[in-house]
Amino acid sequence: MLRAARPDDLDALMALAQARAIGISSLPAERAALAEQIAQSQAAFTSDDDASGEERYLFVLQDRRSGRLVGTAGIAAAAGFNDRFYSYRNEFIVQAAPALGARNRIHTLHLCHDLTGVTLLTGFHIDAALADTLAPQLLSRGRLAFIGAQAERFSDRIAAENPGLADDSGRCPFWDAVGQRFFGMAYPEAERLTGGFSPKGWIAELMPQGPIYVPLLPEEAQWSLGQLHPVGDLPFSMLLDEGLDGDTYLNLFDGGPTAEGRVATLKTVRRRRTTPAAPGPEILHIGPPTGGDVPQADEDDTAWCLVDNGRRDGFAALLLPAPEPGMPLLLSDDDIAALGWQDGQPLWAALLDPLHPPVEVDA
Amino acid sequence: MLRAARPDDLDALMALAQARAIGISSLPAERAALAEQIAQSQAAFTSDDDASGEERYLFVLQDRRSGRLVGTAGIAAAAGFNDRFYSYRNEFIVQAAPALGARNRIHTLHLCHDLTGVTLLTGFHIDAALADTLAPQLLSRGRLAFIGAQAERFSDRIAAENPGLADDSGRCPFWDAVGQRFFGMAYPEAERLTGGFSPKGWIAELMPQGPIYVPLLPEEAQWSLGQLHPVGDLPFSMLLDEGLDGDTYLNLFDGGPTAEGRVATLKTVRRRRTTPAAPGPEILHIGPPTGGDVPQADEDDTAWCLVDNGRRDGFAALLLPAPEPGMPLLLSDDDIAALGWQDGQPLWAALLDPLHPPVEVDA
Amino acid sequence: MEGSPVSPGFTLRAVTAADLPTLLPWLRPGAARTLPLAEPTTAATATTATAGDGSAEHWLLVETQGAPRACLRLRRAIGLALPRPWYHVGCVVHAAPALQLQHRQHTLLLGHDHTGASELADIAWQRTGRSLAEQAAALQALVQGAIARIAAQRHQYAATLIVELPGRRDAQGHAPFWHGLGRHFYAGDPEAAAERFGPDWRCHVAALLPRQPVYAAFLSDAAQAAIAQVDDGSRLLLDTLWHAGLRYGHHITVDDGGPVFEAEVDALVGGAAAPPTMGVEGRKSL
Amino acid sequence: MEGSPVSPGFTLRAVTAADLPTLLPWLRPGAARTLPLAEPTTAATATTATAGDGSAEHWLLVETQGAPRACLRLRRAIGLALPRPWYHVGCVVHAAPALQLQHRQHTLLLGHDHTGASELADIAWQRTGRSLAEQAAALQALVQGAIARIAAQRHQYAATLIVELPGRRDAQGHAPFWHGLGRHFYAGDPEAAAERFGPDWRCHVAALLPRQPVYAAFLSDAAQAAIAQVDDGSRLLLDTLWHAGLRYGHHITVDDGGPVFEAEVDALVGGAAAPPTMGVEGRKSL
Repeated sequence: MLRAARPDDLDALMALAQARAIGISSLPAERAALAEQIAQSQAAFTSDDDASGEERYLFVLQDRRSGRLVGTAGIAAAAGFNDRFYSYRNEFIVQAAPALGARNRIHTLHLCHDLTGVTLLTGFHIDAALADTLAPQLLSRGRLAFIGAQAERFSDRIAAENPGLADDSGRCPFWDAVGQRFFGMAYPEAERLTGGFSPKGWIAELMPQGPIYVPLLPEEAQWSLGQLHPVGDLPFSMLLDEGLDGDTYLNLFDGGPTAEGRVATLKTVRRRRTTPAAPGPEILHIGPPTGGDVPQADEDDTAWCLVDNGRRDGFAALLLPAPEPGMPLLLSDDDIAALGWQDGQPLWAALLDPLHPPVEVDA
Repeated sequence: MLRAARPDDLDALMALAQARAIGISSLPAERAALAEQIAQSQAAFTSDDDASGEERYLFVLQDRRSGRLVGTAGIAAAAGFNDRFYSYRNEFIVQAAPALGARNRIHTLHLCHDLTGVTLLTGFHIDAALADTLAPQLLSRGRLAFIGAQAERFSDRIAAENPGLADDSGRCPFWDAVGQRFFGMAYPEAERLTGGFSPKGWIAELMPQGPIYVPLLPEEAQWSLGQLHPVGDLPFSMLLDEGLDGDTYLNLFDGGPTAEGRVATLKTVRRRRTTPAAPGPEILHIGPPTGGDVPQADEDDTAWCLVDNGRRDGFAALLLPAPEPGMPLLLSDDDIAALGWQDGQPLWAALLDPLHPPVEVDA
Repeated sequence: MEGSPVSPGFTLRAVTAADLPTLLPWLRPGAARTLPLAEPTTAATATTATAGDGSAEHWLLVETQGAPRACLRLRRAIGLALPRPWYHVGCVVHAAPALQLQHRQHTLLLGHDHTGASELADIAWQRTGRSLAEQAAALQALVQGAIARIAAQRHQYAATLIVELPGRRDAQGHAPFWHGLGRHFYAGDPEAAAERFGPDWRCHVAALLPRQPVYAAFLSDAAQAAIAQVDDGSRLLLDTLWHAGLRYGHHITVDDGGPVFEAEVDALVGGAAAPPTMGVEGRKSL
Repeated sequence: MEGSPVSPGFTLRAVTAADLPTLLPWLRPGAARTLPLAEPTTAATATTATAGDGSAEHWLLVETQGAPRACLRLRRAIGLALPRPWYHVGCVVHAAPALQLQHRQHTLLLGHDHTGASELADIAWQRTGRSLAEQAAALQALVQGAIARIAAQRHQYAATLIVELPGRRDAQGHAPFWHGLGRHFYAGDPEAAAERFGPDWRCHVAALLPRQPVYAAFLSDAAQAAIAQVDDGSRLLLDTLWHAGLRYGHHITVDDGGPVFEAEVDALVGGAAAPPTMGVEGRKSL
């Protein structure tokens, strides 16, 4: 199940933060900072205050059978809250010299803060053993269902930064070609200085204000533009599948792709609708021990849907077998407990695509 | 019905071009030029050649009862075919001077050719008496259904230029503040020189290449940015309803809004799907004399759908009452003739929103 | 530092606290009003290789018959601690041969082109009760005295010397250039900001100004007409600087659009007048 | 037009067809190689108020003992028919006080800043068999002769005189500046284009070059090092121009990055040496 992080998740989250197995972690490695982040998230999930944009929500993915935390992901309500949020935007300029019979399509990078105020998906981390299950879908799309459910607390646009190419020694072709020349420091040093992603306003003051002409960059740096670090493959591919655009914006530091799109056009948000539900006769869920209640991808032909309770305080989402057309969603006792559901309360469901789709479902 | 323009429509189209009643006309006023445009369109609809992007499709809206032409609209397969297609893009830059305690959100206009190659909706003209009927829906959305049906012949993005503020004497606040200073000529003169919209590459050579700082423009010009000329209200509002974004791009000449979006996310394209059909027992269509077979907006509660035959050569689209769930679409003899339908052939339908919607249909 | 004779009858010396009551009324609003610190005020982490042996700024005056007549600040290298902005006035030609159209446009590009240059700043003089000839003599003595001071300590100064001239202002002290450009990016009162922050206010406000080239054509007519124009009250100063060999080099100040005059220091002081060996982009080496 | 004596022993006169066999081998690749047309070749619709009475271009040489030694083209107003591009070399300082970081960056901004200026172009001289002293004497006679010619017809020339100096090139004739910048925007061979289109090729290629400021930091080290550097073979020319009073004014050519030297014509010819009355943005009035 996907739910809000709680203070008693601290130890398990510490373990996840240190593992950094698969995905992008934005969790602090220090215990106190992590506890603070959980507290901040808890306030965002439960406070009666109007949304200010400063809220940061932290989700955990919990194996219902074992109770173990197997993943985490977050949302920042508004990117660059209280300051600008910088990106590079890809632009292409065509210039022609008729007298020379020459024509040129010039790729430029444009320092912008288009994404300021946009809701930002932060971190995405899942137990490596679950990478091939549907668990990542629950973690990624469940978070989007939450945004759809609480639309008034979020921007109508979302974005997600994704790590660019950098090796463990801190060599990053994009940084070496751009940031290095204007910061005068190596990538790891700059990363330390800025806490990783999301450069602050004063950092951008050091960067070139006009467009960067890509043809002037070393070839390796040109090639790395918009290239994804392998650790980001899994979350990035799901966001592209949701309909986010991954070709327009780049991270200022490492040149990684920043996916962006409108909430209303996300696949999960479009498919998500209220669904009748009823207590079912038995526990329906099957799955291998590693996945707990999360089914393996190639297990069978079951159509799955993402079910959520639409709440902010007490939000929970599960993957359940999709009901037959016209039939209600059947809930086991465990499902009912996980969702905090009572008969007569609404639930929402969004159909997942089969992992090996025979046909396009959303034609 | 909506169908491709034919050579024998020339007289009626001449009359429409001269009337210029409601909407945006891109029809030439000269008979020979119009005949040429019809011929070009006919080739686009019928040629076996692969699409080159040069195709221009011209549609007419015909009152099936009277046979009269009551509207027209067009599509250019790729904006700026063989050259760049220029627009201004709205950008906002935030700059801060902490020492002065000042912070500034600066609106700039950015000369770009982002929309080069995008499919362009051109012209939109309808008999003024039909403005309040569903006829404009058929004209506007039927054209989008055609793009959806023939997706491989179009870009995955579409755009539509819309007229900005200019009065009959040729005073245009945006032109006077920008174009005038770089062209050294009045708006009507420039319009004549360039044939109206879609400035060509060499024209943009005269325009400022860097951003235009909007705060430096006269207030009247600032206020006119992205403002729509009243003649464009009807087509523009339908495009926004389809999901196009009207806030990002501006026309280079008059500062009117250029709507833009992805074909796949258009309401009509998303809703359009194959539908079973069957010959009906009688002619179902009612409507006032002015509207011909096109129903009045406030006539009754009938749910209407846009039906098209999916063809390129022989394309036709109608508005028909939506069938009950699970029921086939019932076609009158006249419908069958208009659509060129034979039993067993596919048809496509896209539900229209009620004009005074009680609830959001596409939740 | 004791005084040294310059033009006949004039002596150049450092300003002291005792001179302030006389000098302060001469200064323009926003001019620096305090005695320079004994130690360099600049420094910071900038690559100011030549700074360090002596004062970064001298406030000098010329006096005759014991009475101060004119003063200026002599700075060794500007813009190192706090980058100072200017607009470079450029020119672009837009041509559409097919239309037989060609338009020449002025552009203003914000930059720090004179970073590291030496400067004569806040030049002020006694006007009341002095004939134009007397004022001119005092100004000439002041400027020549400052140039002689530079010549005497040539190695402490940069290759280029600049002077910012006051731009056009109306009777109320408002600058049409600011009204046409800066005002749209900083809503505050520039005179009040200048009073409060001193000359540095322009360094602060630069963070709000356009960073891409601005076409002068978008400015009001009055603002365009004020580009690189000297205020009427500074005509005498322009004359003095021009005759001393300083010239407008297509830079203007960001507040009132006044011209920045510049000169090669070596040409002014008649010193090591040898052509550059190979490199000529002087700013590189600073 | 008959010859006129310049430096002792040298005569300045117009080039004739008979001189071509001697002169052509001196010219750099891409230099103009034909006699100027009798009528102005410029004109067009440009606002060239002063053009019209006389030739837009003179091809002049100096000879001694009946033998040509050096030649140049004297142009009255450049860039009017076809805008000519240069880069202005500017400077911006990026500062992050919170980080105590400050970096000075050079920028190159494409523009037509010298449009309308007068020009000495394609300066070439006999090198083979001549001592450096002889070459220097010929060049000096040539440049001084051209300046005297301008002085004699002062009203026909602009306020500014420029000379483009050849930038650094390697033994194969390739310019590192072009290799680091222009090459990325025009894939063709610049030497071939120069041969084919003559000096105008730079006007054509400008349409392909970056229109926003380019940070020099993005150029290769060799290209950065070549900014405003004169080719070894033109050291003598730099020296001659410098002693004649022309200076680098932070503009470079777009092909090899050679410096553009400039001077106020009035200062060169010792003519109407009066300061501007009020306006100093000279390019406005052209």
